Amino acid sequence: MSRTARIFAGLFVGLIFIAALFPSLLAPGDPLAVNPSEAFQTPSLQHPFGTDESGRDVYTRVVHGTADSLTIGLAATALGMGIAILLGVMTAFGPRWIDSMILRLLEVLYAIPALLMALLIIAFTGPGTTPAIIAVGLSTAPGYSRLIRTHLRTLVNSEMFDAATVLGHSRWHKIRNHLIPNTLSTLLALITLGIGQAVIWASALSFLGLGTPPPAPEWGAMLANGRTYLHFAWWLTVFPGAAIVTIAAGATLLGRTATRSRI
Amino acid sequence: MNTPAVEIQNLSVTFTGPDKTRVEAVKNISLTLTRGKALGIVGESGSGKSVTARSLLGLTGGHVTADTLNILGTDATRLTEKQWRAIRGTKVAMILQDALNSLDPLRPIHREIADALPGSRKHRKRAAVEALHAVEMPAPILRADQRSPELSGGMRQRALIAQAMIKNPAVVVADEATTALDTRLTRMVLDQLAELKDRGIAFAMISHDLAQIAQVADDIIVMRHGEIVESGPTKQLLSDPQHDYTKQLLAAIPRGVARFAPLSQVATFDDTTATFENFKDPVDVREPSDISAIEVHGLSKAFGDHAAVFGVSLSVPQGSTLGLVGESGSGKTTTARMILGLERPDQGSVRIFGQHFAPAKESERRDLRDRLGAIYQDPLASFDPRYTTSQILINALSDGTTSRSRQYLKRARELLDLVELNSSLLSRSPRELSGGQRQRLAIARALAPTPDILVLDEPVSALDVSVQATVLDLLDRLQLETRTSYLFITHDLAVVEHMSDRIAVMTQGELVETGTAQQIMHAPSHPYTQQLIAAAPDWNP
Amino acid sequence: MRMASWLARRVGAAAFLLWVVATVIFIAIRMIPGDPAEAIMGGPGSQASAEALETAREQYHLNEPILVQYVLYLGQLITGDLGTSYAQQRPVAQIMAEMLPATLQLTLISLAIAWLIAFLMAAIAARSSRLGQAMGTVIEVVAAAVPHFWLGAMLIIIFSTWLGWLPAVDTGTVQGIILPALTLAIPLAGFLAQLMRDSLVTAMSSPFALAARARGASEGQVFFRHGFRHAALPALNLTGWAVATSISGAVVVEEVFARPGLGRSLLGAVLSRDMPMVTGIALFSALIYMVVMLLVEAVEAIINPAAARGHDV
Amino acid sequence: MPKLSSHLKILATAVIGGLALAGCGNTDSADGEATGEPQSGGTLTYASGDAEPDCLDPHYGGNYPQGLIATQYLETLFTKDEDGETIPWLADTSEVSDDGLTHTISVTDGITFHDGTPLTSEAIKANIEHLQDPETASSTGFLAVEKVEEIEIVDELTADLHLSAPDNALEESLSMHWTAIQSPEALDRDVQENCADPVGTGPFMVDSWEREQQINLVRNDDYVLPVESDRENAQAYLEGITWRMIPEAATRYAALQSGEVDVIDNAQPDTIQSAEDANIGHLDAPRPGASNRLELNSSQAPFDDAAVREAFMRSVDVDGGIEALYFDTAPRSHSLLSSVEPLGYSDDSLFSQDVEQANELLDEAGWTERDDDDVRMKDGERLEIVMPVSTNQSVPAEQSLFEQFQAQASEVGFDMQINLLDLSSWYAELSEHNYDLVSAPYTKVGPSVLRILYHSDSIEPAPSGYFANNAQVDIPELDETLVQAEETTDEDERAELYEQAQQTVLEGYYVLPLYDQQNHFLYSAEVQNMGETSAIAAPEYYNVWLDQ
Repeated sequence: MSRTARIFAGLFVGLIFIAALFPSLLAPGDPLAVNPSEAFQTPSLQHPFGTDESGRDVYTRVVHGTADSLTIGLAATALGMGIAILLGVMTAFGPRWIDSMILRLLEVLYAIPALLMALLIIAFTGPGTTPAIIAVGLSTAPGYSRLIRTHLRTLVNSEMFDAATVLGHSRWHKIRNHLIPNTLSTLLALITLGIGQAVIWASALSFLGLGTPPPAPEWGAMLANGRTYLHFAWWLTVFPGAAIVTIAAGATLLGRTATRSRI
Repeated sequence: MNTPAVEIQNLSVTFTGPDKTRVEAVKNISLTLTRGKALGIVGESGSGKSVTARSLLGLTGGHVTADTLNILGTDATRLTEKQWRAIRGTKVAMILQDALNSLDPLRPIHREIADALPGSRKHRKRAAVEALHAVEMPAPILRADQRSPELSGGMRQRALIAQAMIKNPAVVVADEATTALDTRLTRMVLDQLAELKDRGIAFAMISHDLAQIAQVADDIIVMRHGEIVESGPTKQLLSDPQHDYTKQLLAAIPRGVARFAPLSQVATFDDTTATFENFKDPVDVREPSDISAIEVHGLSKAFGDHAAVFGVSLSVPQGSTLGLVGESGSGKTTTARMILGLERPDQGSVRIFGQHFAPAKESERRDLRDRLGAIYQDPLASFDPRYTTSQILINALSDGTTSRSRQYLKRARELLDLVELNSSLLSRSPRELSGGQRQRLAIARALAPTPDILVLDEPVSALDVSVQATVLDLLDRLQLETRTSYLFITHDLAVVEHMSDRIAVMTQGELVETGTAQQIMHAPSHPYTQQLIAAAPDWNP
Repeated sequence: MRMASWLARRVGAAAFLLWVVATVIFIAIRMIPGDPAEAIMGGPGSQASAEALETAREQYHLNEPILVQYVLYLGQLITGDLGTSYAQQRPVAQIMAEMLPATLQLTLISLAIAWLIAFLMAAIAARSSRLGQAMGTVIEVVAAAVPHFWLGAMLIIIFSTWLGWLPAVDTGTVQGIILPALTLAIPLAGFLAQLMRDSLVTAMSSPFALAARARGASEGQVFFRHGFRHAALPALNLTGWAVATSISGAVVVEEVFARPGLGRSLLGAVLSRDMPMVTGIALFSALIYMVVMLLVEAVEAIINPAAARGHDV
Repeated sequence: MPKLSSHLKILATAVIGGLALAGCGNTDSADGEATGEPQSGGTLTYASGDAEPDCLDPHYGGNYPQGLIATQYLETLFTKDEDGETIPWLADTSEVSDDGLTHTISVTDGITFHDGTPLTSEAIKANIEHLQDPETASSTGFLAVEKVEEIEIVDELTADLHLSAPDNALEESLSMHWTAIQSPEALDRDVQENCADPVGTGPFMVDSWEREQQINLVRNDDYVLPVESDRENAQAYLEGITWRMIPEAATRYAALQSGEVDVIDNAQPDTIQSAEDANIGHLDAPRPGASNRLELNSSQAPFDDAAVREAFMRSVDVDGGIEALYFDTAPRSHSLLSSVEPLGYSDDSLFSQDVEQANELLDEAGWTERDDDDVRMKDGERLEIVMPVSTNQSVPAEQSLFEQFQAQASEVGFDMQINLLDLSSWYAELSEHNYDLVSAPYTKVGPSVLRILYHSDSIEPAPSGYFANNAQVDIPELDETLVQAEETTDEDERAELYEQAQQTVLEGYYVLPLYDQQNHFLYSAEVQNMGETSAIAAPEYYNVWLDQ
């Protein structure tokens, strides 16, 4: 990873985190303040991203939406990861039959399209942010599980592990000294990669009207809302969409570089 | 015939690194290849021998300058890529070292061999089969349709030769064509290469192994750091080497060198910070012991329906070395893993100093583990990539409880001393160390719990000759000083002869013969052993 | 005969898989709140009378104990009967038969496009400078990060509203499928390209590539004889996943472009608690997934029989 | 005294000149009017934003989308003229007995259904019985003919409808397509068959139904116009209509722009506005019956207190929101009834925004404390109001309007929660009374809709749990008034009573009227003569032709 790339990545992350933690630094306004008389303003100096149908400042909403969208992404990924790690560890260390059983299970989960699973989950949780998180989390878990499983297996069968065994190190020491630390970096990369996808999935659910309800400035919801005025007020669709793409792409790039630099 | 096929004057090849640094891989070397003669280019890693070889095909990938670069009459100093392609394969061909990826694993070998030929696919395939036949490929028609992963190492190497010869070129360059091959295969390939000369081909053989080059080459040039240090007719160069480096290389070859006789007299060329004063002319002070450090009985292991090891019994007397030789797939590594308790045997048992070791629960034998250490072919893979030298050692010294605590630092330094490594390396990551240094570090770690036994699985096969020499000497010294017992596993007869008191020979999972080094090397009784010994290069410095 | 046993094992696994999926769906759907009978009568909005609800329950065995229902349900499935859609009161199989072609057409075409784009991207990026490489990465990653519905909307705006080149909705013509297919293909292409390029670069710098050059092959020949296959393999492995994703994507794309298809039916079915439909589609997409996986294995066996025979490459 | 609605055909024929046939919406684009001679031929493609109907027979269930399409192939006994007057259509004459308990209807002679069955009094009997048969699972039509106890065939063309109580809204009820007349033969088929291919007398007939894709209607070449007109041949100009479902509003409009479809419904306000420049025609046909309004659940805190209800209404800026979101496509309503209902009564004094007053009202009502989020409290209770919104029934603009209310109401200390739900969960929420505030459109021709919406009986849920009186207005006097209004035979008294009723409801702050039930159609320049609509304000294509 070249120095310039590092710098860009750093700036990117920094910006995202400021937007997520202290949005008011970047956009002092109130993302929920409506003002019908100001509705549908085209982008201008005053409203860099224009205003929406209720006269809310789109820029402010996009910035303040970072937290929501990111939280959903993080939470969903965390959930997916949690399950994945659990399954992964069980397959890697558990007896053969558990391994094969879980593999089957994963295959099943794999065979059900992610969105179908999400829809099913939402069908009995009802729409909303938390259901969206759960849905996305669960539907991304199988993918992670496979990766983690293979990763752990390679580690457990590595010469590094053998060497420790020969030196008479206890199972726990091997896990603590080698397995966990060497897995963390992989997980980190996976998570960054995952967040991007999670954000997209969540926004897709919002698009179908099953995610975070308005007026919360969640990007997907904003998009779903703005697409009605596609022909009339393009800025309502373009900017939140761009935000999603940026964060998803950014996260992926970070993840990739992380994986690269680790190997 | 006497006009040189290839003539090179003051060839230099330079590479430009990503950060604009220019590296001169080859510095004004000159050489000539003559029809019907073989030139051997010997050198260790980084000597620039491969780059030199590739400059004959315009495939260096670097910037090439030469006063003369004459290939079969054409001046190759300024050829276009297109013109080079006309030369490659047709006039000059290259035989690559056998690696899984030297042949595209996704294509049948007949296409890998013949896709450069004109004509219909049918015609090309026939040509490929013929070529395979010419290199004595068993069942060439069948093999032609298979892909490299389905072939044995020997078959692949044959295919690679066939590939080079398919357009019967006038010049052939063999780059490490015999490296990583088992003894008998090496012999076979060397014979085939030797034939090339008889077919009037101008032949260049690149290798790090002087012994093998000596089998084929009429003239030899010795390269180091991109320069030719010495060159001359094979006999002369071997019998009366001028340059110290050449001497060192020759001395480093363990073949026929007496047990414990040092292989590395001259330290100046070694890449380690070794000091050899304490190991000038050692004496074997060991008195034979009747305690057996390792006692293996009827060990068997099968993977699926394939029996990897079958009924192996052996014992290693305390303080002595048992050499375990065999070709790849003979089951020696599996045996080692079972002895180390990394693989659970299907049958049989392992005893360490009379105590039951395997098969057993890990918890039951943990205390025995302190008496047992292991060294692998690729030390790097056995280190945690995140650890520095000191962390590796501390982790080992503390039984894995810590990798930081300073209380072990003193001991860590002592270990480095023991393996002749400078303690300035403590803060380094193993990745920054040279091959030799890594192997020493691996040994140091293995010695941390002061074991009485070391199981060494191909500990030197990845190393350059001179480095191998220093490591072997180190091992010898340690044995004399600590009376550690070795189980020394290798495919290299020369090494095993030099290192072992007794030798056990394995093939196809079975142990066919055991005896003193003398017996095995000079009076083998089992036919397989006889073949093996016969195949070894019959050459002494 | 090894072939036969291989097939047998596969079919067995497939059957098992279908069974589990069916069960999972069955449980999931029974956990959904709301009276199925109402769903049958078209949701509470239909103000169906008590008698009507009762008859519905009778008709769909909703009064039986859950286990009986489960057995009946499995029995039906085994006989290939997917039941009757609550919403449309027609055999699910029939509805899906009507919907399938559209979705299949969409997914297959977009898969093809995705492959094409991905390969071109990979090829160009792999042969270009370090900067080009970096650019390539960014393009791929961005492509992979574009949400379907947004991309779809943008494409409509640009090609339909502004330029007026392509229809915004399915017109049954060839032009009608271009935008939907692209919408589905571009993000997928992003993913595939990333994989392809990585293995393409490794392939082009591996010894066998050197060997090929050494026997006089031109860069182009090396690229097509060696690079291509190696680039294809990992992407091929992902095809099963890709198809599954495409089906998910189809839900959105068919919604945006007003295309009939399984995706749209699925969304509707889930929202209207149309259990037989949901089950049918779920099972079906699982089936598709497995069929695709079989095909992939077959193709891999052609490109790379060694791997198929269990050697490692 | 004049008997209510004992029409003679002449009444109707008078208005059958040129296009003005039924009540027609206002077309604010020149393209609506015919330019040049009508041409026969061509198939019109219609794109609907509604969910695809489960059943093409509007008797089954009975929602607006069904009415929209049924208008093309089914006809009703009665309809409305452009002044909102009820006139016979398939019916020829219609008499009401003095006690108002018997309604005698005769059908026009010489009309046949698409399946060749002639139209007779049997059809009246068959259809009303079909509506009342639980198997049919009818809701809207079912309620409309509630009072019909028995149908007695008098002669081939005449039937007597015996009512349980006088119902002066019966003709209006029978002018809705949810009670449209279908071939008795066809009705004998099982429900699903009839759903797929209902058989009527209309100018078009159902040809095929490609589910989730399109419904193909073809011209009925044997069509007979039940009333006289100056049309030389009675057939429709169009060869057929392709009825497509395009739920995505933006896509739908794009399709219209790029000429893939000729007419779209559920047009978004912004597109309506830009349509004018794009040379696209606009038909605004507000739905009859109730206006689009917020109903405040008076059965539970906090809206059981009239003051709090008023406070809420005063706190929100309806006019501003409508202006911003609807681009003057939707005039503000201050009435319970649609602007097309002659008997509608409105009072704009009640609903002007006044934040100050809102705050005062709440203070007086005892909601004085505030919590950390600045939400008002009263003895520990937060001032929370929940609003379930059906995403199927509220267009985005409307949802945005509610969001604005949410923000504005919070200014005076309401904590208003909007729950976006799919239709069935929405119904579920209502039936479980999990709402303080709701917008539930209800379309029925005539002011009698008021009884359905505000009579205390309508608090009693139907078997499915649905009930129409969402405001849960429970005033005995009001009930009385509404019943009387429906039973009186005197036109003026009827108007009188309905005005009373509306006043009571409005002044009780049970309901916040917003605008008419929006029903906007956009059509391309090729479409000529667009504008006629049925009694339920569904566009008719009988006189429409394509200028190719």
